Amino acid sequence: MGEKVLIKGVEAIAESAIRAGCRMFFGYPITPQNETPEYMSRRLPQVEGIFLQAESEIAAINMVMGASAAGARVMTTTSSPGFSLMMEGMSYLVGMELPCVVANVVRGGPGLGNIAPAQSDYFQATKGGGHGDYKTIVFGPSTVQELVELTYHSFDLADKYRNPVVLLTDGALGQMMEPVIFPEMRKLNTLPEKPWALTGALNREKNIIMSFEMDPKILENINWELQKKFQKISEDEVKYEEYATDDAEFVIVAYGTIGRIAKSTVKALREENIPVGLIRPISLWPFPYGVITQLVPQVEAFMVVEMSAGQMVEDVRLAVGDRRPVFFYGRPGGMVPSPRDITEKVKQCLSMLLS
Amino acid sequence: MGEKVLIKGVEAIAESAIRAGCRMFFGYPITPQNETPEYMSRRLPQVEGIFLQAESEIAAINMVMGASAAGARVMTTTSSPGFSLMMEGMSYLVGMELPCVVANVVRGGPGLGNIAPAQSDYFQATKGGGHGDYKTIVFGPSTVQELVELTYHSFDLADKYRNPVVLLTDGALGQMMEPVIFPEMRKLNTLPEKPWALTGALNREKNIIMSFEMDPKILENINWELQKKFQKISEDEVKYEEYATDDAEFVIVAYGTIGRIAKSTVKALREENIPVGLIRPISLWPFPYGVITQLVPQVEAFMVVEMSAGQMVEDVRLAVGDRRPVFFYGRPGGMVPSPRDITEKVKQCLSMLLS
Amino acid sequence: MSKLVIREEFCKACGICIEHCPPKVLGLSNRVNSKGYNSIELVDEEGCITCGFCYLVCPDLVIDVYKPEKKKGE
Amino acid sequence: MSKLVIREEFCKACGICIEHCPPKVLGLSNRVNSKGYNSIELVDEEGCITCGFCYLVCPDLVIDVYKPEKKKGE
Amino acid sequence: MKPVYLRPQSMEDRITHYCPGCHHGIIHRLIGEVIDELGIRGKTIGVAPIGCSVFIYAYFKLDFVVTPHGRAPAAATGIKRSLPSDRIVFTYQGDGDLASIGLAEIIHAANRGENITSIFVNNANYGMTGGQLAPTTLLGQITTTSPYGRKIAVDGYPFHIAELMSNFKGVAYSGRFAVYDPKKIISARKAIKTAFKNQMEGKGFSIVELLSNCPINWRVSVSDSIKFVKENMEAEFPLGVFKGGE
Amino acid sequence: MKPVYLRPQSMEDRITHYCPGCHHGIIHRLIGEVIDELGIRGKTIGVAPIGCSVFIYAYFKLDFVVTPHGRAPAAATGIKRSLPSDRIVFTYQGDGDLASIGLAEIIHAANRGENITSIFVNNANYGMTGGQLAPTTLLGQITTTSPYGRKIAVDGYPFHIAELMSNFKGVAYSGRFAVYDPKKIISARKAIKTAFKNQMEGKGFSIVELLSNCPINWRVSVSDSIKFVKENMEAEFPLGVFKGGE
Amino acid sequence: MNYEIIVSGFGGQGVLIFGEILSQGALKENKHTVWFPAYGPEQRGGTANCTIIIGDEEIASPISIDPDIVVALNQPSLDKFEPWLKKGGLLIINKTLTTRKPLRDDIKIIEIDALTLAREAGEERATNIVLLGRLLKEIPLLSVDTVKEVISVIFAHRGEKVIAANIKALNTGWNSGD
Amino acid sequence: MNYEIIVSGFGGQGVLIFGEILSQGALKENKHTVWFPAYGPEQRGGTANCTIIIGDEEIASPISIDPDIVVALNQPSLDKFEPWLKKGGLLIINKTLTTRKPLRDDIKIIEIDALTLAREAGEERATNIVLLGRLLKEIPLLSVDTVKEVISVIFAHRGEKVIAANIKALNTGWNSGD
Ligand SMILES: Cc1ncc(C[n+]2csc(CCOP(=O)(O)OP(=O)(O)O)c2C)c(N)n1
Ligand SMILES: Cc1ncc(C[n+]2csc(CCOP(=O)(O)OP(=O)(O)O)c2C)c(N)n1
Ligand code: SF4
Ligand code: SF4
Ligand code: SF4
Ligand code: SF4
Ligand code: SF4
Ligand code: SF4
Ligand SMILES: [Mg+2]
Ligand SMILES: [Mg+2]
Repeated sequence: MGEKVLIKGVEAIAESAIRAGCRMFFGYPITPQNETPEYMSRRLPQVEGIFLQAESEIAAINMVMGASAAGARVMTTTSSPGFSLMMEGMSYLVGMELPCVVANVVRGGPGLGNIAPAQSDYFQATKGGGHGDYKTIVFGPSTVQELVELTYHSFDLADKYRNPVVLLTDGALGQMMEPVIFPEMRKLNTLPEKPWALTGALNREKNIIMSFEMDPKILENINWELQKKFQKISEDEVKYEEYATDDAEFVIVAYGTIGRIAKSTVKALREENIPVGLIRPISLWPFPYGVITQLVPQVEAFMVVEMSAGQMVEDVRLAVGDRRPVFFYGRPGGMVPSPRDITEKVKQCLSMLLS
Repeated sequence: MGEKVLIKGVEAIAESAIRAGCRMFFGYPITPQNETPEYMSRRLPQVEGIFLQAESEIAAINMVMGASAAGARVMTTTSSPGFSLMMEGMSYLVGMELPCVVANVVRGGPGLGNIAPAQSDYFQATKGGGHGDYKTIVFGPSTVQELVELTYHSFDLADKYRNPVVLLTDGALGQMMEPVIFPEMRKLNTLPEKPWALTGALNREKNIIMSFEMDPKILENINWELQKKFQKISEDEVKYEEYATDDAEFVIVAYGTIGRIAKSTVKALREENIPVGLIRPISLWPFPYGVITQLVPQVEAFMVVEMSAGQMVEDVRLAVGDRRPVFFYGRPGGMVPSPRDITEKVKQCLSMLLS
Repeated sequence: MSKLVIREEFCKACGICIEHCPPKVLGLSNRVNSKGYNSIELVDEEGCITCGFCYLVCPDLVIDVYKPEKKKGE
Repeated sequence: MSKLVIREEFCKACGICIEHCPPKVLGLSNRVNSKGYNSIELVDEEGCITCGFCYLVCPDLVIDVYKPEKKKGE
Repeated sequence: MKPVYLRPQSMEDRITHYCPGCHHGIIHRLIGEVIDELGIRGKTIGVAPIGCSVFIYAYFKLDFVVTPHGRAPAAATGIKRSLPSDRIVFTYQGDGDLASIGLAEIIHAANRGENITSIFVNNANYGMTGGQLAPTTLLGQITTTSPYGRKIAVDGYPFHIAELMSNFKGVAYSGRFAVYDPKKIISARKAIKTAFKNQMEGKGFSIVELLSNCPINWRVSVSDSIKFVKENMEAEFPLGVFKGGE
Repeated sequence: MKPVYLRPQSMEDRITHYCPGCHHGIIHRLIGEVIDELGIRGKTIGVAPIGCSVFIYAYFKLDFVVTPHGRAPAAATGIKRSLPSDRIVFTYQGDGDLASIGLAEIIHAANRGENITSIFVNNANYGMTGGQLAPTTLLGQITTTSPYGRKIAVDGYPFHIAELMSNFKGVAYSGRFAVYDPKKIISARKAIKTAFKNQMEGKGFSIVELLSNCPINWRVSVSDSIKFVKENMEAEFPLGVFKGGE
Repeated sequence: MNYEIIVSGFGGQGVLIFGEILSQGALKENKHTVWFPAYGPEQRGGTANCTIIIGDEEIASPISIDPDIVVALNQPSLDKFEPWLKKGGLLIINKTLTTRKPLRDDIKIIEIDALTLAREAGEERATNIVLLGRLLKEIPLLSVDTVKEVISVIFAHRGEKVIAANIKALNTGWNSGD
Repeated sequence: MNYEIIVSGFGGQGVLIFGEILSQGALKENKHTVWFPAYGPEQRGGTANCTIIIGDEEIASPISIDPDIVVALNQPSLDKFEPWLKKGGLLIINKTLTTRKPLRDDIKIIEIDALTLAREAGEERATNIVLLGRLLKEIPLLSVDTVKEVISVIFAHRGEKVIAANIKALNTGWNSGD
């Protein structure tokens, strides 16, 4: 374990990626994630890596595609409008079974919106913003330390499943500095072998990487294989934090920046002896339906808090069914609810439940 | 009412759009919708309209943005990978409150996939493939006649709500010919006025069209205004077909091409005295949650059929809650389930219910 | 009326006009505007040749330039 | 062995090789391959000057060209 | 007193958000002057980029639309083709916007001879996002994403838009100008006027590239930024008209 | 019997899906021959476009990737920069792919002097999707989306890639060739070889534009299609080397 | 009831037009109908086929997996679609371009030397129409007059002579069974 | 407990560094800490501010809506953040660049002529550090030694002289209240 350093979220992504063995980075500037490419442009040449500023997000994701096809650990980062431009590429990457890590530091939308922190790209990241039946693993960290760990982990998962992994974070987590401990620098010779990579078909069968199959019957089978993989990921890679749920009668569900803010709400309410708990999904896909469903019998009601007009709340409703109310409190457009806002909302909901 | 003519789905879109007063079309070739731009390139010059082949789908959607900002009724059509490229533009268009009609003739995915008919862009179209909290009205027609009517209607709705409308169809409906009756040619002077359009600020205040607001507080309000509009649309614009549901104990939910196929399944099963019914959502957003929820008490189980690995099924689960099982039968990658496939599945589900 | 109308609120004290004024009659004032900048001022009204260079080079539309009308018969 | 090895299954009867053969010794055969095309054939083995033009212009890799080895002493 | 230099009528009475000494402001004013002179205020529609000048709509009394990063020429095409032919449509774009992400759109608009006007502000970096490398960044120039200086082997060569545009038959006018002294400013205004007049006369696509500064992100004083434009940028990007004249 | 013309070793023994007489097949073979000659089969990675040649991976004994429409140069960049420098990366792209949707990517790759090779097949239309207008469609040419013939006022001018590419310092080689007769084919092969050799020697970006036919979508016979290339396309698109030599 | 028909052959043999004539005729006779092509990159010289459904019931699937009728204009079509045919269905074969007999014995089979007959009718390209004539004779999907009207409209842009030749071909087909 | 601090001023006055020194110090003393800038297009000469949270509890929100401490380096900052301050909170004002007195009477207010003091310390640009010194004196967020260490590291690239001047400024600030 190294020593604790104070670092910005968006720089922590970069350093952690490098420690995970990422040596290729392609990206295009956009606030609030510019420090990631900037950090990469300084650091990668020092470790014999390549930083290249792409001419656009579309070029960036396709450069990522190329690098991944060639077997590299590769990353790009962007923010909302740029992520939208990558949707064709994301769908291709899944279809081609190419590992890579993509961070979307979400900002206020829709359209140009603004550069304030938001969580309104949840649907896009988890349901598939691109075309076709596809899934990417999506993580929503809530501290810079967690961002560091998930970034590192994402590279391994991407390789393990040959699938893109999305880090869905926001401008608040991205721009804040917190003390973190970085994992050790991964030795490059310990990275997984990629016999499928394009390296020149010398003394082996040629490798073809594509997402193309004219015959619908075959493409159907390819899709079922992908679905099996997604199923496996759903079983094995769910991550969440449970806080004070043991005896909770009211459970908040919130992720990322709001996840940590909601935690302090829970603490405050507990001090008032209100039995509130928190489920903080860490993997947004696969979504931790199970833990929420399990709580249904014990809990009076759920409340979802998001920095959006309401997106993850649908997944929570899917988990809860119609046996318990699922309240929603959200603020779109770049507003971050304060602990006090959330506390008030919880109390409102509780009084609604009583009446 | 005009006379019945035999026409391909993708050509019917074009003719119907022209009849609705669409005089601007920007598009980029992609199978299976090439006949739409081709038809437009022949027809629009005849009615003093403009057809322009854009250099890409991105250019196309931005040309649409420009034309719409200038007050024109305008359309583009594409298929899955092309629609993915339009995601940034779609998010902007909603943020800018610009009306337009976009058809996505869905094909097998993910990635390049193939050109066979599919329904695997449902999430992308209904949940928001782009970034930010946004919604577009989405229609899923199941016959060429319905395609004609919804196309025509879409232009009015788009103008009414100043919001893009998406026609979500597929290669099967797009490529088939059926007899249809077209609506009359709309007189251009009956189209709604657009005082907000950019026409040159002569003798009036300047008009600014954008989706940009740096202040999160203001952007939040803009978002809540948008959400109000979406709420209004959800209340007023839900469309669906109900078939044999009166006494149904088992209800199939399917849209578009599969909607019509499922209907024949229902007919066949009714002949065997099996009390099956069909809900065919026509507006996919707003989704007809209400009618499904109402059926819950009466129905033993639901089954969703899609040409995908399972997307709309989530909306049905949201409507049904956890009081009834929701079965799913889907075929991704360009396969179209036959009536017999569906019938078999229904019987399987029924026997599962019994056991 | 002065040859220059200076909209002090608009000035950002970039100094470009000062540099380009041929007779060097512009300078920074000690008045701070609401954006925190010391606006320029015309130091020597007489010396101004109303060449308009300051108008031309100013990025912030600070300066309008007026020429004294020639008196009839002059 | 013939000067030309013709992979008839590959031929699409486009006729380009026929047009470019300098001595005009190629023609369409009446053998239909599995794709429904009448493959070409070398009509006049002797006349072929093994110039390779047919190989060069064929889009479908149908033809390999062999030169008779000069007999020693010739 | 007779007014000799007055701020353009077509501009709003508003303090800009630009940094002190930033040339965007001068270029704005030149556009305003030309629009006034040509009397086209009520007919003109502006298309804003994403970049420091995304706020341009706030400074003009004109209809404006803010389109996605780099796509202004496509949007302008949609507008121009939808409106009566006397309407004037122009884009205002930075070097990241036009020469990087939006390269395909500007070139295709040019190649189509789209009858629009494009004002292209080349400040050798991405101003709005904090000074990253642009296609037009000079060799050796340090930016936040070329911390060791732009290297040919990594990022290739500075991108020459004005020259490139002269290759297209659809282009009526392409020239490069600067705005760092009165003479240069007057030439630039003439060029901008030509670019708008061409459109009024239906001559096709016109583009004016303007070398500009970015003292904030270059991390130099205003006067050093001007020196950099004059000495370094001009050496790489020669001024002049590359296609069309008046 | 001594073999004098044998199909390339680096090609698969497979019937192509191309229409009878389509020049894509000839161009494929030339690439195969060059790869054989340079002995780089085991080091070469191909990047396929979306277009009729999307199936190119099936015809070569090479590693291949099929990337999104128009983005081959970006993907090639990612590959090239990730691998040891002796690996050879080439894109194969049609005129819709390269000159329309993918214009920004090819130009930026060229401007960066990306050390890759680009084979550009210009058949004046979109073959795969059924013969729509391409940037390279000739004036007056009828396609399924220019049913009244390409008009300058609507679609602008035919797009000249080979000439355009010669503007970029990062470009080591740019030339235009045809493959409709033995002599032309031999020149084209030489050009392709140069384009690959340049990459082996680290000289930067090389592109070979090849005029090609599309009898099916032009709705003419194979021989008329060849006549059209020779007479009409060559008149618009002169053959020659525009930058670099051997 | 509804008839499901698959017509299949080489590209260029006019199978799509065959289907369109049927659907246009159905439209004229106010029947339900759908025409659905197998679309794909197969324009590149491969095979073409389309499905036509005609009848008095609303049409569910445009795709047929067990057609009532198959018209095979060449050998690959016979190979592919013979097995699909419904028990008791009708198989019409263009003998000129098929190299083997059908294999099934639970269907009705008609073989005609359509190319030869078309040549006799004076329009080699009307092979498809000969087969159409014969189909109409076997199963009265539509009235022959309707079909003739449709042919006149569909071939109008190619002139009277072509129309006449096609109508002759239709008659030839119709009579071929006698 | 946790302290929430907002530091605000013109761009260039070093408010971000002010905050970073605090957070780095907190890190050194193994406290919880978060530093959060107001980011925006405000780099363009406008105002800058950042929030620092320091304490012994896990930190929830990086954004403070009712800070314990506000340090206002100029008038607009005073205008904006004075109302935010928690009842009983601490307001430190750079008198050199403010034109009015604070309005609230339910908070503790300290005004220092920081620019003047910084000049005296020999480093005009250390206005921020003077204020920091005073803050540390008022509230023992961190030990002064820790902060000095941090200053030595953060200004290392600018040389010993700058470090010395800043430490002097820190002391000046610390002593300004005496
Ligand atoms: C799709 C997308 N990508 C990236 C951005 C972020 N962005 C905003 S402005 C800008 C570049 C601005 O540079 P330039 O065009 O040179 O204008 P300048 O600010 O220098 O005048 C970028 C990359 C965005 N808004 N949208
Ligand atoms: C994003 C996207 N847009 C459109 C298409 C459809 N498409 C496939 S190939 C093609 C054009 C092919 O033309 P060209 O590049 O000239 O190649 P050719 O077939 O003529 O060889 C298009 C538009 C696609 N696959 N993806
Ligand atoms: S008008 Fe000319 S002389 Fe007068 S202040 Fe301006 S620049 Fe100086
Ligand atoms: S140029 Fe304009 S902004 Fe700059 S100092 Fe002069 S008046 Fe002020
Ligand atoms: S090798 Fe030459 S002569 Fe012989 S068949 Fe071929 S083209 Fe004709
Ligand atoms: S050129 Fe090739 S494909 Fe064409 S006819 Fe000759 S051998 Fe056959
Ligand atoms: S950042 Fe640069 S370009 Fe933007 S306003 Fe400031 S100086 Fe001008
Ligand atoms: S469609 Fe045209 S380009 Fe494509 S294979 Fe056929 S002839 Fe060649
Ligand atoms: Mg710039
Ligand atoms: Mg082409």
